[in-house]
Amino acid sequence: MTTPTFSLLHVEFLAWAALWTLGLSAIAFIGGGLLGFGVMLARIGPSNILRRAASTYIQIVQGTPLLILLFLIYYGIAIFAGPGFPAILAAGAGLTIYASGFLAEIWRGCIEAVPKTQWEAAECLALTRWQRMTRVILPQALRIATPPTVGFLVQIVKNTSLASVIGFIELAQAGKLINNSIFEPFTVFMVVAAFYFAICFPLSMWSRKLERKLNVAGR
Amino acid sequence: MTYTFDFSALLPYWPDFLWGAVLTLQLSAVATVAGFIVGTLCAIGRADGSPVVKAIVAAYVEVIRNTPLLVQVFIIYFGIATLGIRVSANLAAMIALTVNVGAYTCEIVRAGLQSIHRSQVEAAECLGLSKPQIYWHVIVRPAIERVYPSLTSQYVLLMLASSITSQISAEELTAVANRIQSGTFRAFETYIVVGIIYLVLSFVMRGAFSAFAQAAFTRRRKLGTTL
Amino acid sequence: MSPVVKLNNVHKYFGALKVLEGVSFEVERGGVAAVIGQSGSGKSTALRCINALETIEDGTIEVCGHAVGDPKLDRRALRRDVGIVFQSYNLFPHLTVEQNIMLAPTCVKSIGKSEARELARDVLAQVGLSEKAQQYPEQLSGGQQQRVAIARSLAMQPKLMLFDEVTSALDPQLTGEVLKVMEDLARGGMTMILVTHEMAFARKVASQVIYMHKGQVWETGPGSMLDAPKTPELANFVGSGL
Amino acid sequence: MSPVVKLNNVHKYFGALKVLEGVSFEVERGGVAAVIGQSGSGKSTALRCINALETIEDGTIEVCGHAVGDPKLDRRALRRDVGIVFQSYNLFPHLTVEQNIMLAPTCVKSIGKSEARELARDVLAQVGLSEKAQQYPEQLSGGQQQRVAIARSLAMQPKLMLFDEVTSALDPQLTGEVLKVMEDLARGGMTMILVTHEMAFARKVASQVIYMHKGQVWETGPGSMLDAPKTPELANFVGSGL
Amino acid sequence: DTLADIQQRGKIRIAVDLGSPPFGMTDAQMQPTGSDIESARLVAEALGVELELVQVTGPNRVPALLTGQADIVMASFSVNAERKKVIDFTDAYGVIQIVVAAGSGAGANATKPEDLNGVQVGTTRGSTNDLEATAKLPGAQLTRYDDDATLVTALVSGQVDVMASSPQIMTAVNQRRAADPLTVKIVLKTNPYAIGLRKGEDALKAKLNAVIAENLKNGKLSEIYNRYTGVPLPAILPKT
Ligand SMILES: Nc1ncnc2c1ncn2[C@@H]1O[C@H](COP(=O)(O)OP(=O)(O)OP(=O)(O)O)[C@@H](O)[C@H]1O
Ligand SMILES: Nc1ncnc2c1ncn2[C@@H]1O[C@H](COP(=O)(O)OP(=O)(O)OP(=O)(O)O)[C@@H](O)[C@H]1O
Ligand SMILES: [Mg+2]
Ligand SMILES: [Mg+2]
Repeated sequence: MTTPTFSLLHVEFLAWAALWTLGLSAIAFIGGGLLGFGVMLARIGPSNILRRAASTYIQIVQGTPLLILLFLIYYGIAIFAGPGFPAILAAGAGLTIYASGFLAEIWRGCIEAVPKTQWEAAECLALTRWQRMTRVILPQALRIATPPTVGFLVQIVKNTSLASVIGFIELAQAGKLINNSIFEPFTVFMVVAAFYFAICFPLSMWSRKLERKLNVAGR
Repeated sequence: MTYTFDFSALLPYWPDFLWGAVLTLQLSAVATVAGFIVGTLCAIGRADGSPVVKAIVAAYVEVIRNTPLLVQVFIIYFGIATLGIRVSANLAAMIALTVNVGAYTCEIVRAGLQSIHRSQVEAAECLGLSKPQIYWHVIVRPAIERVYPSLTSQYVLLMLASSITSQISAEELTAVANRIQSGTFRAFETYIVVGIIYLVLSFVMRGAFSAFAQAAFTRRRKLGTTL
Repeated sequence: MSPVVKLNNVHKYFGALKVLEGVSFEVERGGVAAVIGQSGSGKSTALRCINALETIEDGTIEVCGHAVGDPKLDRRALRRDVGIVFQSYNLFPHLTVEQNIMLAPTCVKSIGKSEARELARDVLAQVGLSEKAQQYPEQLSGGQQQRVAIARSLAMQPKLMLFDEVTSALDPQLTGEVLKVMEDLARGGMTMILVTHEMAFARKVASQVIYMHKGQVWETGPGSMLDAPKTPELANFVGSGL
Repeated sequence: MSPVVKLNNVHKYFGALKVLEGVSFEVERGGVAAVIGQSGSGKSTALRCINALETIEDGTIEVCGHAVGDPKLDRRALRRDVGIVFQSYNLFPHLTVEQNIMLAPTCVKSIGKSEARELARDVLAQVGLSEKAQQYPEQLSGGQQQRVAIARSLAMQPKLMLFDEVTSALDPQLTGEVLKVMEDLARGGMTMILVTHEMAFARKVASQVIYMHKGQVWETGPGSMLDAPKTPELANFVGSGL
Repeated sequence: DTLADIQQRGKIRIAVDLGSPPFGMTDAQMQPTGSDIESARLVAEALGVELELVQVTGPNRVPALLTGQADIVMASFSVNAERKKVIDFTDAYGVIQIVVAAGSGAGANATKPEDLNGVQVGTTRGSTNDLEATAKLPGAQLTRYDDDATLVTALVSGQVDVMASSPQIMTAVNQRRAADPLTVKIVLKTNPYAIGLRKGEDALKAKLNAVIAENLKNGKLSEIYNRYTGVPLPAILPKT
């Protein structure tokens, strides 16, 4: 049996896996965004219980390694929701929870960065709580929130690599598989790293550009 | 649901959990200290170094921040061996974590350095302080104090991320969990327990960091405000 | 004719700090009350209590028929009747001047867009800023922003207007512009309570001056009371303030 | 007796902007020079050139025997001889008042801690702030902060002190405190150059007034020259400035 | 009843470990291959249902069963007493030895477990190899990787020089480690491996046993085993 060496075929295989990485990132970002928004609303809302619950949720999510979270979801889903759950859903659910915990906290910070006087002014115009939120606060918070949100997207893309431990074939797992067959760890993982870099670096740059723009505009 | 929970099966393993947690803390402690030094030096280099130094630091920071830790761990562990240097998994894990957190520290500290106003440096220059003295007394120390909360969060995240090094045989908490669950076949329970241990560790770590801040930053202790 | 605003023995604490200690005063319909006093004497707090931005510990406040201290108070109904303008303008930076003004009428009174725009034109004309409708707040000077803030409140056609040191962030020229608008309002019969440091303006416009000191109404009377203070505190305040 | 400071035909450009265009003046040992002039006339820049915070394009500057324009200049030696105090205090916020003052003596002169503390006590007494040694800058009023900044410079026992509009961020009362300290210094024989807008103070304290205009020394002479300006620019400046 | 479920949905979910060459791995086209994968095809064919491969790693094999991720596990799944407490096994369809192999460095002269005291020995976390090595090599310094592939990589790159694993792994290593090939020093155990399934699935177990017996008899299983590991199956497989 001859051992193959690293070839274009492998690059192609990695490229397909990279699509899965992107897909998983998209699931995590969209799911995490929706869930995170809800958690954030609860976190700053009027209900004491909801506020505490949201805060506990955030602390647990931020205080547990994603790896453990993924294991828990992977086995937990199977236990509670029955078998046959594809790995992508487990991975997607794990990353969604992870992203929601962080996004909720990031966005809370952005909303609280809108001066308190804006809330008051809106209140004094007799707007309802919902109107205050949607018409006055959110449009302003959105501007502040964009750079850190894009920045966090990079974290999500990178952290999808952990889905490999529950058998989901994305970029990192693909790298491991290729390495199984050709045993050139250095080459393989360098190429894998290059793939991640190609995805993440533009996002990082974009986030920085947004941040600079905001700083200039905010001055 | 056909699954019955049984946490008692894990009881005999408490020393393993304990040692796993100890190694996790050791890894994080070493990487925190080393990463802090590396990151701070890099931040200074990036702010004030020659163009070559600046470019090297920038490349280091961007490459690390835009690739997953998992891949970095593999490259360092196997890459170093391919070069003919054999390091233990724990050492490789420490190096990988240091390299990783060093890049993040660099970014955070750099923001702190930039927040020190030029006039502070001028004032120190006018008092006749030498460049290293200015850096130490007027730039780095207040800068660190300012970004201390961000650093704390980063190092707690590092501790959590160290779970990845189980992949290269470092016997830290997650590795222990994987081993115990395959011995007891109580996967879900094991990961719940380990998740709780990580939570506790992160609280402990935050506590330690704020205790350190209380001791190190006298101004904060006295006035209760941040710089 | 019952008073539009009636404070009776109002107490307000921030933790251990007693900010208002038994404040009582009334303002008649069409009256203009100028609240003066040293920094920290509780002027802003009194105004904020009137608009239910702060809760009170003791006493009663009645505003346009609303019992403000009542836990069952309908805050939104209260705020339809009361307009407030702050020192720091608090315009919404992401909306144009016109949108700033139209927001509350369309949201709260469910007025149609075109009618609201009409309304915005009117109040903008009233504060002399018709040509700025499409600008964003940051494109305006401080005095112009403050006048927009006034217009925004006016658009809700409140029965009572509260002004909290609306000119103290402005230079003398811009101050003049804003004071003129307020004078016009007073002449138009609007009931107003204004916290101000402009003694000259208080003297000229106010039907009633309320001097606050240490969380209490220390002295109250017509504008002329400033020229003949009864208490040494007011004498001192007027002497140093000008 | 040679002058402590001697500027000769100094030129300084920021890119295309010519900020100093041939500035020459001298200050004798024990002299107090007040630099006055409109905003943008180059006063701060001249001061910064004297202390080698800016490089110059042409001309020579000699300060306490150091050739400032010389590329081989030992900046740290120069700065042991020259103290400078800025409008914005520039105290180190993370250090107490005492630590602010002790920093340079211990770092630069390698004086022992206890001796440095002694020194700090002395200079603090000199500016009348003995009881504030353990406070942090933010706990002090502007005038107190400015006096600490002066004390910090004094602790290095400089031969020459530069002051750049040290009172212009202060209200009149605080200004008075700081001016008093400067007067004491002048009486004590310290050589000083001060950029100031306080004409009365310049008149009273300065042995020499330097009026700068458009990057040049337009007029110079004793304090009394302010009462009888020779150039229309100075006449205009004095007339409007007061 | 899993057998009924399988037949009803017309598809069987078999857990395999692609990180365990030559039993489970990927070929040059990155398709799953290996003796276990071939055997799994055989099983699906015999049951007349479609095959769905579920990827697991060594430590995940039991949880994958217990939590229902897969119907059965075919992943060089050695039979041992601990596992039997929680899951069931069919009859064996292959054997796997647990050996200690070493190159010319540390452990080169080992003939008995004590010779390995203080020596770094690589193995796969949570595998039978791990359990066996932990029990029989108390003095050795065990280094546990998450899967066989990482173990192989570690041996090839020289991170460790001694392994406690199967001869098949050793073969895979030696293909890449020509300079200092590993040789077997100690045989720790010869283990049968079998199909793992949840307890109480007697119908499924009987059916699978029949499939195994038939394919042992017609030589198909032996042929597959031989094709991937380079040696034929023993004539008689140990009882499970
Ligand atoms: N939210 C708050 N929490 C605690 N204390 C407060 C709060 N708001 C105001 N205070 C305190 O209440 C006192 C009165 O404040 P208030 O703003 O009413 O004074 P004021 O008369 O408006 O003064 P100024 O002229 O400076 O605006 C002050 O001592 C202030 O520090
Ligand atoms: N670092 C710099 N870069 C570019 N231009 C500068 C710089 N510093 C000062 N200038 C310009 O040089 C000119 C003189 O500045 P300088 O600060 O010396 O004036 P000044 O007399 O001190 O004025 P002021 O009374 O306002 O402090 C100004 O036009 C200023 O804009
Ligand atoms: Mg106020
Ligand atoms: Mg200046």
